[in-house]
Amino acid sequence: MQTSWIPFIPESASTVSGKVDALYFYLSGVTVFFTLLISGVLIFFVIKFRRRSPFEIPRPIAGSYKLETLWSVIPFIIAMSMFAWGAQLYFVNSRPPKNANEIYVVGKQWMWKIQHSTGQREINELHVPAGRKIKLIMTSEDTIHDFFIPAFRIKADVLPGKYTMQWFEATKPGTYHLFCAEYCGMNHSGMIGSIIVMQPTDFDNWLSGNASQQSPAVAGQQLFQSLGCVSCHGANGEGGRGPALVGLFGSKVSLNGGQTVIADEAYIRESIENPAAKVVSGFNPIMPTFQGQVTPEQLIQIMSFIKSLQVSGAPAPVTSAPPSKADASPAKSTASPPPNRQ
Amino acid sequence: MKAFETFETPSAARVNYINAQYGLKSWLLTKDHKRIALLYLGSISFFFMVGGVYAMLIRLELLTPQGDLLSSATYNKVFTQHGIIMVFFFLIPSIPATLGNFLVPMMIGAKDLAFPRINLLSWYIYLLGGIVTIYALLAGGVDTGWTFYVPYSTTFSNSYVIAAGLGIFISGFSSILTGLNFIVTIHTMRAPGMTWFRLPLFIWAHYATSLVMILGTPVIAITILLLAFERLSHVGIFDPANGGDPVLFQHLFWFYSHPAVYIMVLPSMGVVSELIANFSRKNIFGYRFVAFSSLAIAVFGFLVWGHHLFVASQSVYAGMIFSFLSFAVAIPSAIKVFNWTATLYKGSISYDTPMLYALGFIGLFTIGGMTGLFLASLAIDVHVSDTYFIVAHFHYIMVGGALFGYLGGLHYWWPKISGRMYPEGWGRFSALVIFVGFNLTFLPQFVAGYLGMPRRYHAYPPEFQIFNVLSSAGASILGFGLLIPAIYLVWSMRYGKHAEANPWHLPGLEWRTASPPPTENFLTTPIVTWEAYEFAPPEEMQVIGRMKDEPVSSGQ
Amino acid sequence: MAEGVSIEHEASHAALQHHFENMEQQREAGALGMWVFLVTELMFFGGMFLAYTLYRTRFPADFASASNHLDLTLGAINTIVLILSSFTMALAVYSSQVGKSRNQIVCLLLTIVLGATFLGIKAVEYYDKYQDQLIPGQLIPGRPFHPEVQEPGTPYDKHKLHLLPGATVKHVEMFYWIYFAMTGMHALHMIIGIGVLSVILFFSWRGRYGPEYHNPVEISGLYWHFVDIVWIFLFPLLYLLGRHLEHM
Amino acid sequence: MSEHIVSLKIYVTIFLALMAGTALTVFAGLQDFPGKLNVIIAMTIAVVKATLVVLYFMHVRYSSKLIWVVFTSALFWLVILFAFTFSDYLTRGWL
Ligand code: HEA
Ligand code: HEA
Ligand code: HEC
Ligand code: CUA
Ligand SMILES: [Cu+2]
Repeated sequence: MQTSWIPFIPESASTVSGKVDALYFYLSGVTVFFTLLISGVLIFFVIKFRRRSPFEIPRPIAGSYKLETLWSVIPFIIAMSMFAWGAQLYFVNSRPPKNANEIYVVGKQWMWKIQHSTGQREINELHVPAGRKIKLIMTSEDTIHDFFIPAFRIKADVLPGKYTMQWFEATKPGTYHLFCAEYCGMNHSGMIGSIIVMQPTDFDNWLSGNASQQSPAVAGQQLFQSLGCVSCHGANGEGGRGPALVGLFGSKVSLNGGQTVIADEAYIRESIENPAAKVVSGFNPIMPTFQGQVTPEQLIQIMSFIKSLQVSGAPAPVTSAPPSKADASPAKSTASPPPNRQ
Repeated sequence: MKAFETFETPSAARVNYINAQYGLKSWLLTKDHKRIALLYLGSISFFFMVGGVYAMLIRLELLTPQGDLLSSATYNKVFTQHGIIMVFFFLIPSIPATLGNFLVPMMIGAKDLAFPRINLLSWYIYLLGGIVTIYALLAGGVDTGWTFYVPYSTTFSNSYVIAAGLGIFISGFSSILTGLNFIVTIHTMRAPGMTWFRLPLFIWAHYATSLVMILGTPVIAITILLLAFERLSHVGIFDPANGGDPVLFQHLFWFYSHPAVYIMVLPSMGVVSELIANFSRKNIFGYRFVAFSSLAIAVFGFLVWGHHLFVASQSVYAGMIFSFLSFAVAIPSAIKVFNWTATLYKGSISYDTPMLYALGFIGLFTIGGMTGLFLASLAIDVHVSDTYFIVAHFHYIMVGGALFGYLGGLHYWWPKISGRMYPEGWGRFSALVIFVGFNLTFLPQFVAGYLGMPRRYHAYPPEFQIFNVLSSAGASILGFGLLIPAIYLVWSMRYGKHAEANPWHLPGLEWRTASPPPTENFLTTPIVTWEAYEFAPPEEMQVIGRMKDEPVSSGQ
Repeated sequence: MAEGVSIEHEASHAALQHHFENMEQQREAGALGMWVFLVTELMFFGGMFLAYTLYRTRFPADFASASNHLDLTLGAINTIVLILSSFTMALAVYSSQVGKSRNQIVCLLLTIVLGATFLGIKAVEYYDKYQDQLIPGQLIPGRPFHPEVQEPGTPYDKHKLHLLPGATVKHVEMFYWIYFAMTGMHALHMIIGIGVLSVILFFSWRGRYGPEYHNPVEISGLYWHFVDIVWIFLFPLLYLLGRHLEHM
Repeated sequence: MSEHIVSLKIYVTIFLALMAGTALTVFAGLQDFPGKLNVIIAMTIAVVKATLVVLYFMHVRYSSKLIWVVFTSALFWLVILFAFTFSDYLTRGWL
């Protein structure tokens, strides 16, 4: 991974990396300034007022309110500027854009299992097109991990039992480090990989060259059958003893007891693992818990199936490929996922 | 030099707290706060060496990108045990239990701490905690990181998590008892005339530290118990499989562990306030601001723990609140740094070893502290969290800050503790070696950190090797530098020049009794009539002013 | 801080320790010391109350069902026992202040007996949970957490878990985990308290405490009252959590 | 501190108040009040009982100002622990 032209700064390969570096330079500047100022004054005083004779006693100086206010107000203002800039950048970065491509990431002790919504599966490698907003939906099968891409200046913990989100838009094609940045045991330092950013056209060839077995939405539909969800939600989620799931994702759901929640990934996961926690109004909690019977990956597949249930009835697999691309038909046998690069 | 009227008659100097009694029992069952301080000094130095050996192992391992010296499992145990021993068994007790125990009663004119028996009990509890932790290390070690994050520590680690946790749990009570003893002593046992604003700033700093010890330590005690309970019962409140939340553990852990870092640095700030004022023979600039800034750090220190959870799926809004408060908590530290610097203005500054450590502290604490501001700024922390940038930040402020304060204080009060002078030449030389070694060890880690080198990695991509080689080179210089005081301080106990009662000619109450002091510190309860750091009574001040070389009526 | 400089100690009482100037200073130090210790106890229990509050808001139905399975009468009796023991403890301190040493000894004895009664009732409750297989996880090897669930419509059975709508056994287990953590830690503090009071009883019996010197009685009283206060909060939070939902 | 010897009468009245409080909280616990009222009532009674024990049994009412400060600051630190932890949990969904 080559460093950029500024020494000691990592490759800048995402839309936010430049902004984070700018803030880093500002803070470095202030730190160097204060360090030089203080050590400079220190050295000057230590030399100028060195003890000349063992018997001298300098006149005491109690202090001055003016100076005290000066060197608390000014650092406070500087501190607030640092806070505001950092918080603003963070707030913008933490809101995933609406139309981003969704890629699912499952962290498992010492490897990253990645699945594109068009079905491609990768281990410890993530191919993404440059210039496209990518949203990572991440969960873990065991301990806490952390999906860290230094070149994009982003990281987020990956926790068992919940989904965490982060997004990026890569700007420069190339291969960048992927590190696990939350200690997860024996091979924490081996849970690494690479992010391969490609020109959109090359990405499309890669996509078709690696057509998946089946998209998660299709796999999800099969699970919807095998787990018995159909008996209460209908074959295509049109509803029955349980509420209709068509068009559920992203909609407002009113619950018994009056609150309304947005049906996001967390809500759907909770509805499957702990259905009684939030009961849809007008229903009583007869839905059993599927906690422990569904692996995080199967959960992702059910999730994509429910997301694919648009109001237009029949489930249309969501193509995350650029709109120009025809449906990814599973033409060629898939190349075995690239060996886990140590 | 005008001698400060002392409260001891020369003949009394022969019998002091060291030779008052002999035999092992007189040490192991002592109730004298000074002897207990020495017991702590011995045990703390032992643990510092053990922690240091682990540090050397880490640096040796990281010399090469591949993990070839230690297996990854062993390396995980080494950095965990380095962290646990250095934090809980060296730095948290270091100044309060040694210099604090020795000096708090003396500086306020008391005969001993409020509860001498509880003071001895706190040493035995510390020792028991240490023994349990050493057992955990020898039996197989613990590999959860010093942070013990769940679910790794409860379900996935098969190392001695409960034993190590028990060791820390027990040592926590030693910290609580020390804090309790200091608070009660400072409130109820000040000599007549020793009002709050005549107290040396060393006492203010220890008062603030004790507040943090009392209010914070119980929370980590219960957190460790809950973790052990969950690890034993395989079910509990942190395991997501049954509805628990691992982030709750992080909230409970950091509720204590951030204030704990102020337990580590506040006593050193107290030492530096003493050193800067006394070695420039001037009262501290803005005494009340520096005193109250210690309290402000202790109180605000409890409002910022969430800055350790910025990337741990904490809500965005809670992150903003914690980020704002983390910047606010920096202001009292800024006030201290500027007041120390202002104290030097028009002072009469001497370059004795303690002063070198104090000046080193100010410089390195500024760097360490301001890199904390990088981490408090959300957007940057997202990039550098869990990288070597964090390792560099906390070593700069714990080793460059707290350890330098400890070494400075150790040298400054060594004549009072041992009755002997340390060799000044070696003192200054080792201080410089340590300063150079320290910077070479941890400055490159900032760079490796921003470049993205993750922490707790036993193997790393080759492009980070240059920084690790520099850091390991620095560590060997630092390690060598630290050996020198270890040697000459022990040497000085027998062969050092005998120290007078007031070798630095200072107004502090502890310098107005013999070196080493008698068991009851002062033969008669002193009556304090002078302000803090008052080098000459006000009425003489107009005459003296800044004298070039006219000797003052030297009473010595 | 006593004003005035008394170089020698005032007519020093036998119990005045050498490093204190006078009895007033020693008593003040003792009381402040205990209050600072009680601050640490408050923060210690605070951690558990935080976990309780968080998971009660997350799993209301499960916590209510689990709480309703607790024996309310035993809980109420225990609360009364503990308040009674606080009363006798206060009387013990009063007696030592006014010099009635016989009353002091009787009240201390009563306090210890009441404390033991509390622990006895607690043991009965714990055994009851053991029988209903409500000990969380694999704390007791071979007897994991596995309560029988009351089927709707079957006759009410005291030993079966009656699940309110929406409650799952998994989260009932979490309630019991917190229940055993909090009441267990509270019981441990009771045992320590009884130990301390027995020592105080021994010295009272030796006639050591009287109107001029009764700090230890007062200080152990503070500790005992604190342990009672913890139970004053534990009782409603653990036992009265969902009783009103019972007959919904 | 203990200079002020609390009269027996006060001890007995406080004891009776505590017993009444216990009865009241058990009774209130069985009633089905709307919404969160049950919790609020139970906690208020508990706080009142605890305050009585602290003021009279633990003599804080007659103690030095320092004891008051120690006692109230402990409560304040508990509030810090709860408030900031819940500032995370309550705002997790907002984005
Ligand atoms: C002695 C120990 C100590 C001290 C005093 C501090 C002090 C500070 N720390 Fe640090 N910190 C640690 C030890 C310490 N820290 C440790 C051990 C960790 C990692 C734990 C782990 O994960 O293993 C850590 C981690 C840590 C993090 C989490 C990083 C992460 O894991 O993602 C953060 C985030 O905000 C932080 C911030 C701060 C701040 C703002 C201060 C402030 O208090 C500093 C204030 C000081 C100054 C600012 C300098 C003086 C001021 C001036 C010279 C004037 C100019 C100033 C301004 C313009 C404001 N620290
Ligand atoms: C609290 C104080 C403290 C101190 C003093 C130190 C001291 C040192 N630390 Fe460490 N360190 C931590 C606290 C501390 N550390 C913590 C909390 C962690 C995080 C752990 C985790 O991630 O879980 C950490 C982690 C850590 C890492 C990162 C490991 C990783 O993430 O993989 C590294 C790497 O270089 C390191 C290096 C060093 C070095 C070279 C020193 C040197 O300063 C050591 C020098 C000391 C000696 C060499 C001792 C020799 C001295 C003598 C023999 C004389 C003494 C005897 C007498 C005085 C009588 N430390
Ligand atoms: C026994 C009948 C039953 C079965 C089997 C069942 N459900 Fe449900 N489901 C319900 C009921 C009733 C509700 C509404 C009450 C609630 O939210 O708990 C519901 C709610 C939901 C919701 C929330 C819907 C909304 O509008 O908020 C989702 C999502 C869901 N179920 C998915 C599933 C999945 C996936 C499966 C199979 C793995 C499944 N269900 C199996 C009965 C069932
Ligand atoms: Cu996964 Cu570290
Ligand atoms: Cu912190």
